[in-house]
Amino acid sequence: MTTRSISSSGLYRAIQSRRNRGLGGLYIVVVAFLLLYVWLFPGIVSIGGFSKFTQNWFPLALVTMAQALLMLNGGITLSVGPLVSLGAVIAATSMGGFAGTWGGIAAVAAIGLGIGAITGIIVAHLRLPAIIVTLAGSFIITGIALLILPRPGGFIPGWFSDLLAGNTPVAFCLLLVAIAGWKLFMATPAGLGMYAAGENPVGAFRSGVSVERVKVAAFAISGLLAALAGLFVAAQTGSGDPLIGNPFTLNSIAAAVLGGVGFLGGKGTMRGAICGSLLLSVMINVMFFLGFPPVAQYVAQGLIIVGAVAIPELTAQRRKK
Amino acid sequence: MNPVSTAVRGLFRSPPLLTFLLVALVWLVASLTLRGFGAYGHLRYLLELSAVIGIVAAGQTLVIIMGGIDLSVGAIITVTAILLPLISPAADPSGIVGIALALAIATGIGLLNGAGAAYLRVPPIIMTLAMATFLQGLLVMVAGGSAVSVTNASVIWLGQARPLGIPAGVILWIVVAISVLLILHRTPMGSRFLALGANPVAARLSGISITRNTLVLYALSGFFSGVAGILILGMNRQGYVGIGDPYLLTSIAAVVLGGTSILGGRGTYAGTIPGAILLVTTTALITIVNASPGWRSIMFGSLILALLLISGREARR
Amino acid sequence: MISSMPLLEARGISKGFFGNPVLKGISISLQPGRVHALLGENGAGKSTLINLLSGALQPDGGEIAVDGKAVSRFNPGAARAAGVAVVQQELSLASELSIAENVGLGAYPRRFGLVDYKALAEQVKTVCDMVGLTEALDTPVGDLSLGRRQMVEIAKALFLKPRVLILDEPTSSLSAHEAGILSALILKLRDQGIALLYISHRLNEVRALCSHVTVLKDGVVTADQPLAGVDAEGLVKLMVGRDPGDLFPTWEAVLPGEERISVTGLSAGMVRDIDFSARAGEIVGIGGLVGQGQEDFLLGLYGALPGSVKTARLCERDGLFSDVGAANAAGLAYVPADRKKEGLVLPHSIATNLLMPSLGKLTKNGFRDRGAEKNTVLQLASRLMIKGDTGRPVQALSGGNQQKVALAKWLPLDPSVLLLNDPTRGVDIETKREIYLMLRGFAAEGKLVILLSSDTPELVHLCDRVLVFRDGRTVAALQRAEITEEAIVGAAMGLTSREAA
Amino acid sequence: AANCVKGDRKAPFTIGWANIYSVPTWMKQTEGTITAEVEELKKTGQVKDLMITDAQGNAQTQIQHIQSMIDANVDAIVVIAGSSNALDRVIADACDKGIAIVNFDSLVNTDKVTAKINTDSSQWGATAAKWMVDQLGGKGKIIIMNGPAGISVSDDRRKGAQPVLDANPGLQVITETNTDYNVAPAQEAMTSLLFANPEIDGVLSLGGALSAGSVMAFDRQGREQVPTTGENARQFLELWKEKGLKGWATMQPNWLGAFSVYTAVQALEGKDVKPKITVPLPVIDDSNVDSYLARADKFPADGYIYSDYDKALFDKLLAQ
Ligand SMILES: Nc1ncnc2c1ncn2[C@@H]1O[C@H](COP(=O)(O)OP(=O)(O)OP(=O)(O)O)[C@@H](O)[C@H]1O
Ligand SMILES: Nc1ncnc2c1ncn2[C@@H]1O[C@H](COP(=O)(O)OP(=O)(O)OP(=O)(O)O)[C@@H](O)[C@H]1O
Ligand SMILES: [Mg+2]
Ligand SMILES: [Mg+2]
Repeated sequence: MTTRSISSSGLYRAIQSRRNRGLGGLYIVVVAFLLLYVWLFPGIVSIGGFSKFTQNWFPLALVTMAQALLMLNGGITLSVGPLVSLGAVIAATSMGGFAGTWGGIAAVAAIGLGIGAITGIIVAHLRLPAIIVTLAGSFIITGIALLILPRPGGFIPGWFSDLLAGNTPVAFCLLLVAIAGWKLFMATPAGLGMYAAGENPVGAFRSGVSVERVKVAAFAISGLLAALAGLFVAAQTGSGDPLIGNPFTLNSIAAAVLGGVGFLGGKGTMRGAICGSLLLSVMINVMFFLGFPPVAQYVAQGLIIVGAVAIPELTAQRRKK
Repeated sequence: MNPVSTAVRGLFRSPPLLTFLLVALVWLVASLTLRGFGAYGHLRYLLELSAVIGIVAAGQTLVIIMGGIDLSVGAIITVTAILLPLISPAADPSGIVGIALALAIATGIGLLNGAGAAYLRVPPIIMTLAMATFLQGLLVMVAGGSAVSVTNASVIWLGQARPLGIPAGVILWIVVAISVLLILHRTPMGSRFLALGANPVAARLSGISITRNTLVLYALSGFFSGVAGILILGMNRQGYVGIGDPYLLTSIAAVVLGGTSILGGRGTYAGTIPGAILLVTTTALITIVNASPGWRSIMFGSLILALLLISGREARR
Repeated sequence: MISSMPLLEARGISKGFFGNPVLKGISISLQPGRVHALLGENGAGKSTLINLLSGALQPDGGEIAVDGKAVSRFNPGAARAAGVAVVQQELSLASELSIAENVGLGAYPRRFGLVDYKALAEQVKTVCDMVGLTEALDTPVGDLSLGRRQMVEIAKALFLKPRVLILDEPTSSLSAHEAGILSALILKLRDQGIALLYISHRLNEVRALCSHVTVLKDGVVTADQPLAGVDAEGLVKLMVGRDPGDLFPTWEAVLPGEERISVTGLSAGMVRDIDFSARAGEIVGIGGLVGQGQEDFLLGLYGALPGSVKTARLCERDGLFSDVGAANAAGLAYVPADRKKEGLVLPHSIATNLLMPSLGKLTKNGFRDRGAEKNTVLQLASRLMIKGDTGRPVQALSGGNQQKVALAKWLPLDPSVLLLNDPTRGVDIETKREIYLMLRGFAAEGKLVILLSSDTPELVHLCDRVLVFRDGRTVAALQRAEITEEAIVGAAMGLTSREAA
Repeated sequence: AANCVKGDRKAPFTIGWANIYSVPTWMKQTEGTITAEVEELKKTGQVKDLMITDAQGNAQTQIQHIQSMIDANVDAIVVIAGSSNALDRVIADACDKGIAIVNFDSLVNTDKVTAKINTDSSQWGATAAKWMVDQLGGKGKIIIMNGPAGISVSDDRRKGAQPVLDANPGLQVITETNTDYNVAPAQEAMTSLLFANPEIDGVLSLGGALSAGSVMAFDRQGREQVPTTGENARQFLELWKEKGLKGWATMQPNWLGAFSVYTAVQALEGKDVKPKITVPLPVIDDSNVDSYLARADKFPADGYIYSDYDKALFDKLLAQ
């Protein structure tokens, strides 16, 4: 029988390090790809190279967080992509006009939070399946984006674009901030309650967690993250585009599942999901530098994704035997 | 409690029936208010379109019931529609051989999905997504990614013929529907799918093989996607890259609108059938309305949400 | 006894599900410093009453009163505020969270709005020590055995420093040792002036701990009286309304038949290098502290856990089974301990669950044979006294009745080897008797029964021999005459050690 | 010298082809002209390597690809933009690095490119609408079929048609649709519209496979064909002949790809290249549709029958 070896002050750290369990395989795969990338393109270790690389990864990382958050709470969203578009469109139409840069940021954040919360209320209080509510939501949000900006355009102040997506690793720092925010959230009673409610809603309810409120909060935060990803995309591209976010929906789900987040709620970790998104992103660059033609890109992408899940799984099984 | 009110209550607690009623209601209101909507020809056409979604969603329903999901249905449809003209041997005037070959390929792809999920333990969503990407690559390679017009007699018949005034595609759908309903509710296999979807651990400890049933299921999903691919090919006379894309999300939406739980273990194809018709009808309605694309998109989303409010309540805790 | 002000009361409370009344005007009052027993057959409504007393369900009629004052909306929050804590029969834990995070859920100590992990660790450590949980506090609950999870559940209730503590069958998955710790704890809490409500189907526990009893039958209270002077038989009589017979059947040892199972060097999961053989007509008991590899041993034999052997002969087949289907085909059946997670498909109907293993057999032309299925279900339901409509989802059944379904579903396959993992967990006394009779009947028919049990008297009174596990190995093999509670517990604790046979 | 091109870039050059999506047939054919052109230029020793990327329809991925091309220091980037604005900044970055950028078909907003090559989308819409006015004598009910909403090209074509429609109020637009540039969705949408509208005098289809879908819808519902505009999609041209309808089409030539590569190399070699090159839109009508169909066999069934091209044509376009 194990004895209690953890001193009480180390509890948080001990819990955190346990949570890396099962992610070893994914970590190895991701690090291997990063090393391969550095070897293929040494310029990545410069400030500029690193900045550009992380800028391209950043929005995917954010939407993956938005998605994983909901999946951990036992939900899913098909409207992250359109929310990214809407965030970009609002940024591009408001910053140049009435609101100014800061007003634009506030508008994007407010809309993201608001739409997320409304979705959450519909899902939690009307007890409708999240997947189909967010599917319907994706059409509505796309429609709104198209009404605001029927074709790509709008304006983002140059200095703002340079600040977020220039030759400095600001995006990476923002990602660190987002991750720190997540860590903080997960150290609050609400964060842990969200996790518990994801896996065992009845148990969490009986333990005094207000399951509905937690779900609405999860949707709201998720909406905020997606809209902020849109804000960044607008800065990165210097404009808004009512369709630009669409591919993010499936990619965010793929990244989260790749990172070990399960569909049934309460299973998986945010760090895994972020690693999954990093793998999806670095894979594109590595394949480019390896000179893969499009056919090989498609085939290799399929194989890498399957392999990244299957190989750790198979080796773990072999070890067990 | 009197028997009539019990019956009415039972009816409202059955999602498939409720969805059917919704479809009937939407059709009635639309045909009274919109010119041309209720014409027999139009309804027949809507059914024909629904048949394609319904057949794709047949496999999707089974997979979702078992707790999985198949994101490769669109790609399998495209592959079937593009490969079929290429592999139909000229020596066979009936075209049956070509169809059989195409279905074998589609089933094989599904089987690969199942093998990945069962043996490599790759989550189905990842496995089928990767398979879709993989198939895209294959399409870029095969025939330069472009289609050949179909000359296969059976396929053309399937897409164009109307025995007794009913489109052949709809008849095919009826056959598929009956088979799937039988599989799901009248064979041991169907009960096993449901059990695996609701609690794989308990099912396995009761002697139900996860591996074998996963293989069978994804193979079935591949097969039905192949059937749908052939039907679309017949209706369009020509396949092209991307022809299957619209059917991925719609097949999932039809399943969920029909009351099947996305988490598995609960649901029936009887709900998916009206779910498919409902989706097609909604799309057709929105097409007729004269509004900007933004408003149309908003209307479509709101309509789905509204229909969901009527039919899709989840049980209270 | 001087009755003081009750801390928590139910006054004429009623509750039904979908129009079927379960509780009809029940009153119960919990006094400080008293352990109050709540008894009743499976499905009598005990858990439902507790859900009402803890705010998890809202009553259809009647009221809940705290300190003599009726509370209008009594939800889990209100219950907690009133100092009511519950150890649920159905575990309420999140398996990915650690022990500490589960214990504190809903009542975390905070610092700057964040969970204060330091304080949490200290407070959790205190309650874990009280219940004898020695695992590291950062262990994910999913890694623990059912029994240990039950202890976490108890720690979670204690964490709230309750004034009223309600325990719903807390010992049903505990070993004798763990149950002993819990008993001592309960008495200590009682002496501190806490009001306790205790539900159990183990009547000797009830008699040892409780001083007052309320009995539920058919939705009404049939007895509400002090326990003093009532013996075990009297208790049973209160519950079932007639004189009980003996709990355990008497039986004659028959000559064991041919060898059904014979393995050497079996390793699987945490089981190491076990030699074991058993014959038709035997009931072989498996005992020991919880989590010593007993379950892995059964799973290894069943082909559900990959393992290795030197030699194996199972039901006339060589080698271990590669999968469960093959084991079933050869005549093995397994009843898991965690019926919710491993035994049943909760949202599906009772009938579907009963038919699950035998689906392939009850067919006509490849289709399911509705008539045969219906007959089978009817037979099983009547044989195990599963009452009511078999079309209901099995999750609507009370815990004990769920257990019956998990066992009954195997009978149509007529297995020749039954691997049973705590088959009477949470089963009421009448049904227990029924199951015991059935098990001896199986042995008499020439079946082999391997019975893993945390209820030591079962091992003593039912088994032809008993193996005791410790740390993945067998540390004792007791023959019929040697089987006593002391011998089993002693071997389990490592006090005596005998070579395994 | 040409825009962007800087530094001592010497032949043979490395060219990056940043495709937005390689799977649609128009793209496949276009890529065919690019690789063919590169083979030619390899023979003359002007080009060393062609790097192809496929962003799978994701503008965000395309940004990443172009960034990688900058990192790999290619000499030229040929690009079809996945979004008319999204690539502006990364393309400006590439331009600042002295890489020759040639953008064709779907254009970016920024002017920091070596050359933008395209037909005039606005003129596309205007000419089609004029033809429709002529066909119907300025009076009648028409349906407009657009490409997907939110895409610049489909918006530009539609906007181009508007002044003509305004000038001819006799032409009544009953309704409009937006679908992907594919046969099946276009056919579906048109079929629903046919039931809702017993009177339709013309279909102003603004591109791709939309026209073929429309004609097939009329045919399957047994409605008489009406004047229909479109593009050089083989399927549409064949249906036009087969059903004997009144048709008009123009062409977005696939060889814009080959021409872009050619232009990039010219710029790298120090030639002056105009920043905006407009390729004239041809008109396909009853007088010359047969000459297109005569070559149909050389093109995929769901492909586009583009006109012949050669170096002389390219030089002429560059010199205009
Ligand atoms: N898709 C899966 N996901 C997770 N675990 C799985 C999956 N499939 C099988 N397993 C695990 O693999 C082991 C064997 O599974 P299972 O019993 O289904 O295989 P099987 O019955 O041997 O299959 P077959 O009869 O086709 O050989 C078990 O540990 C089970 O938990
Ligand atoms: N959620 C529910 N839906 C429908 N019926 C229910 C539900 N919960 C309990 N019941 C029914 O209420 C009755 C009482 O169940 P309860 O769980 O309270 O019994 P119990 O006395 O705790 O039994 P056990 O000793 O087996 O735990 C049973 O008949 C059960 O089927
Ligand atoms: Mg109970
Ligand atoms: Mg096997």
